[in-house]
Amino acid sequence: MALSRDQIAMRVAQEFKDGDYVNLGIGIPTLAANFVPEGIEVMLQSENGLLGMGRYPTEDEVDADMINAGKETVTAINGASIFDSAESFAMIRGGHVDFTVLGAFEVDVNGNIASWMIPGKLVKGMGGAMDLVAGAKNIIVTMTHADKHGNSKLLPACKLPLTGVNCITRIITDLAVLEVKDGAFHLQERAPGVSVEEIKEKTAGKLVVPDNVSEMSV
Amino acid sequence: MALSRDQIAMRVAQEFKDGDYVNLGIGIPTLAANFVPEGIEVMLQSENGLLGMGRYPTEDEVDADMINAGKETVTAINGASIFDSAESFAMIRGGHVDFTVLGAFEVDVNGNIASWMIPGKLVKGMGGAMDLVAGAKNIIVTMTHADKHGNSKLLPACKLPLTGVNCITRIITDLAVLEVKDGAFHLQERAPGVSVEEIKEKTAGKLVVPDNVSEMSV
Amino acid sequence: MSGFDKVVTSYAEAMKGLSDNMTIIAGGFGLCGIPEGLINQIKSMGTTGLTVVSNNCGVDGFGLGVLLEDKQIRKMISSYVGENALFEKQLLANELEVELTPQGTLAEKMRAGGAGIPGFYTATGYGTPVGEGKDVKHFDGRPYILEPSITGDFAIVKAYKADRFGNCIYRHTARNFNPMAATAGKITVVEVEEIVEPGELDPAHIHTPGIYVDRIIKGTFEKRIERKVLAKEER
Amino acid sequence: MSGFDKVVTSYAEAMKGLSDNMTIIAGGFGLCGIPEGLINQIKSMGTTGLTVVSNNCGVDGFGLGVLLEDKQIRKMISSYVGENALFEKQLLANELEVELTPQGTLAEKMRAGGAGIPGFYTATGYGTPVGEGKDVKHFDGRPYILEPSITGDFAIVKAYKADRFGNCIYRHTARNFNPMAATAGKITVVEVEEIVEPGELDPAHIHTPGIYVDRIIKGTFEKRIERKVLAKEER
Repeated sequence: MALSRDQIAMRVAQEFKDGDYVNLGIGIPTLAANFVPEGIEVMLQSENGLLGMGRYPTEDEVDADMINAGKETVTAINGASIFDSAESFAMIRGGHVDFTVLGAFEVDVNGNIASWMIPGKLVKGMGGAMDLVAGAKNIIVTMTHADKHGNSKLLPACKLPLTGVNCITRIITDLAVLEVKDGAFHLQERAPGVSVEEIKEKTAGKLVVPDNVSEMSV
Repeated sequence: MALSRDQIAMRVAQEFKDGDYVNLGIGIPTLAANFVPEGIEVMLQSENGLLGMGRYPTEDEVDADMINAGKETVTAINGASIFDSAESFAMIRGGHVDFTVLGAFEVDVNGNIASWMIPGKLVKGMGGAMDLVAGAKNIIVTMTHADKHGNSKLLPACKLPLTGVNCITRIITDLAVLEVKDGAFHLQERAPGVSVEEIKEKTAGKLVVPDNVSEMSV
Repeated sequence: MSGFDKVVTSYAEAMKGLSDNMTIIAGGFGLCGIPEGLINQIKSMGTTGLTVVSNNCGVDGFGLGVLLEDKQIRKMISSYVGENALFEKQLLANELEVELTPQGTLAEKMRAGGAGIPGFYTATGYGTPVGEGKDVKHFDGRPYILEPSITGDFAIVKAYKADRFGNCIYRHTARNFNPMAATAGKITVVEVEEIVEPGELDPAHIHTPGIYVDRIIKGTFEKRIERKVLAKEER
Repeated sequence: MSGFDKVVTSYAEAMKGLSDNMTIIAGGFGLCGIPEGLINQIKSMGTTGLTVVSNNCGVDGFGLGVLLEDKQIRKMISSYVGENALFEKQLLANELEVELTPQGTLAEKMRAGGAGIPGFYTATGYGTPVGEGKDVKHFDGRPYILEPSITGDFAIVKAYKADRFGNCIYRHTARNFNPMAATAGKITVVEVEEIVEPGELDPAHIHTPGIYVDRIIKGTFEKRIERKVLAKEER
């Protein structure tokens, strides 16, 4: 069965290594912070200028001057640091953030990603997404494998305006974990109970399937 | 009579306006800080990373962590700020420092300056001089009008490797105050008792002399 | 050091010299760390044809959003806009131009503008609509685009505390774009919560050295919260 | 947060992985704010063929100058060198290469290297020997040269205090090149006067966020003064 949002987040969190600095996008990526495995510590970077983002505040702790990149009220952990936005993106663009997790509309077999603009709809902007995909060492894209009409989001070539080129190497969807390399999606894991056939059917771009595809443990 | 080092510094200090941020090079420029006119306040920038440089320390105040760009022990005034070298040169290169005063080997009629390298002699480096001449809003060069052999330092074209091009507009020597514009040195003031003829004689580059050349008041 | 006392006592004095068609660089991220009083002063001055460089454009009726009400803004340079209905309306009616700029590129453009760096290369935006028409150069085999820097006629900044010399510190994440904005204005105006005497702020911990600041005014702030989210046990 | 505890207890561990022909970026200005113990460790390791990026090269027998004694440095990238006789001797004997770089350009090259900016334009050095062979581009009619950024295999940094997560603060003008150096090393090692627990340093006043730092070691420092000048009444 397709994974729930929480299950996708859980699978994402299994990618983290102890000591990773991680930037989590809005939506499913943010949920990953709730599922960091036992014995692993990660530190969250928020691109408005906070390293060591903590939990949401209690009513007493709410402070208009302390927000995250999603403009939500937050707290900071002991040992956090706060800096300006140029410094924050120096960290991101300089490759100091170990992991970025973000959503997308489409990813293609060349690791191109489209995530910010649908022509004809009002364009609100890319925020920090273009910087993140161009800068982070490892990027994981989380999204549903297909849209609500059943159209694949894993394409031979992105159709929407791009956020970045040749930058995505790993995708975690509600159906599968895939690596992107050599012009193809390489299936690595499938969601429990999801068949390789369903994944094939919902992957429009070239898919390489190994002999054995293990089930994710979520 | 030719001005003393202190007198040159005194004349330089007359250029300062109240509220100017000033960077003073090593040698005569540094002396200018001793002659800031009554009612005028300037703030000294030291390019290693100090705005609001104060006097030299007493024995008790000496601190190895508090030095100026000349690597001398210094103090900071109340209201000083300390920053890293990138920020310091952002101030300089971004044109935020109002005034830079520095020495030179040669200046020419196009405002080019040579101040860091004499071929054949050991080259120690340009330090911050190239940044300062490229960045400051107003630059004053202080030097003796001629070298000890009597050779002019105000040339048709610099002979030594340059520190910067088209950047010098004002020169204060032991003999004169000159503006550099339109491919010529424009004589503005002469040192007390120094004749226009002597200045002409010691200026190798094109010199424009107005009908009346007032004496400096130092 | 009277020549360095930058405190002004009226908003009119703080924004003196602002005129139509100027470029204003504004600090702030969303509604966090915005110079509320300076924005309201611009509204009351009625200046029009403005280009405003700011990560966002406020919300309806608050922050930079108030400058939309009388169509004072001609162009926004931002990374994310449209949190307000009026913005969307003016955009769709072609009454407002938007130059969308990646957030990190925007921050770096302001810093570069203030630092005398006219342009820099970045991988951000290469191969996307942002990179179209821009110079491309390869370094170590990877393509980068040339981004020009930004400066403004005015910079409007919100700080926590400033001394009379203009040395500023910011509070928490209200820092965001403010320090870069402060460096990039021909005239930089800082609205602060508290003015202190020189020497009261630790020289080693000044966020914006006074050299960048032309005018300081003490403001009062509503500090509206855009998205109040509480810890689970509090919901 | 054990994964973020960066404290090491021996200099050998601090400089582990350094090998011949690597590039080291070093903080410090003259003898102020230099990682004395890390430099001595490099000397004792005997690593050779090093490229060292630092504003200066110490003096005879102290600071980076000690690496000259066994000819460990192949190339210096600096703005001002030669305060030591041994340096001059090796330079004249062609045993040492020097790439002179304007001080502000050097600082900006380190910052750019750490920030993922492969190159930037600057007016500094245009029309001088520094600009020779470099790309020139005009912005608003003024010529600028393209300067590539610098990164190193190691960065060696001297800070005042650091917490276990690597958040650092610097003392007075011992800050100088250290924060930029810290961002530009593949492995960044910081030698500090005092190690504190996370939470002891104010998050708003961290000079180098821990994300840039790989290893921290507590050192003891001689802090030699290059030019002790006293107020007149004390002379």
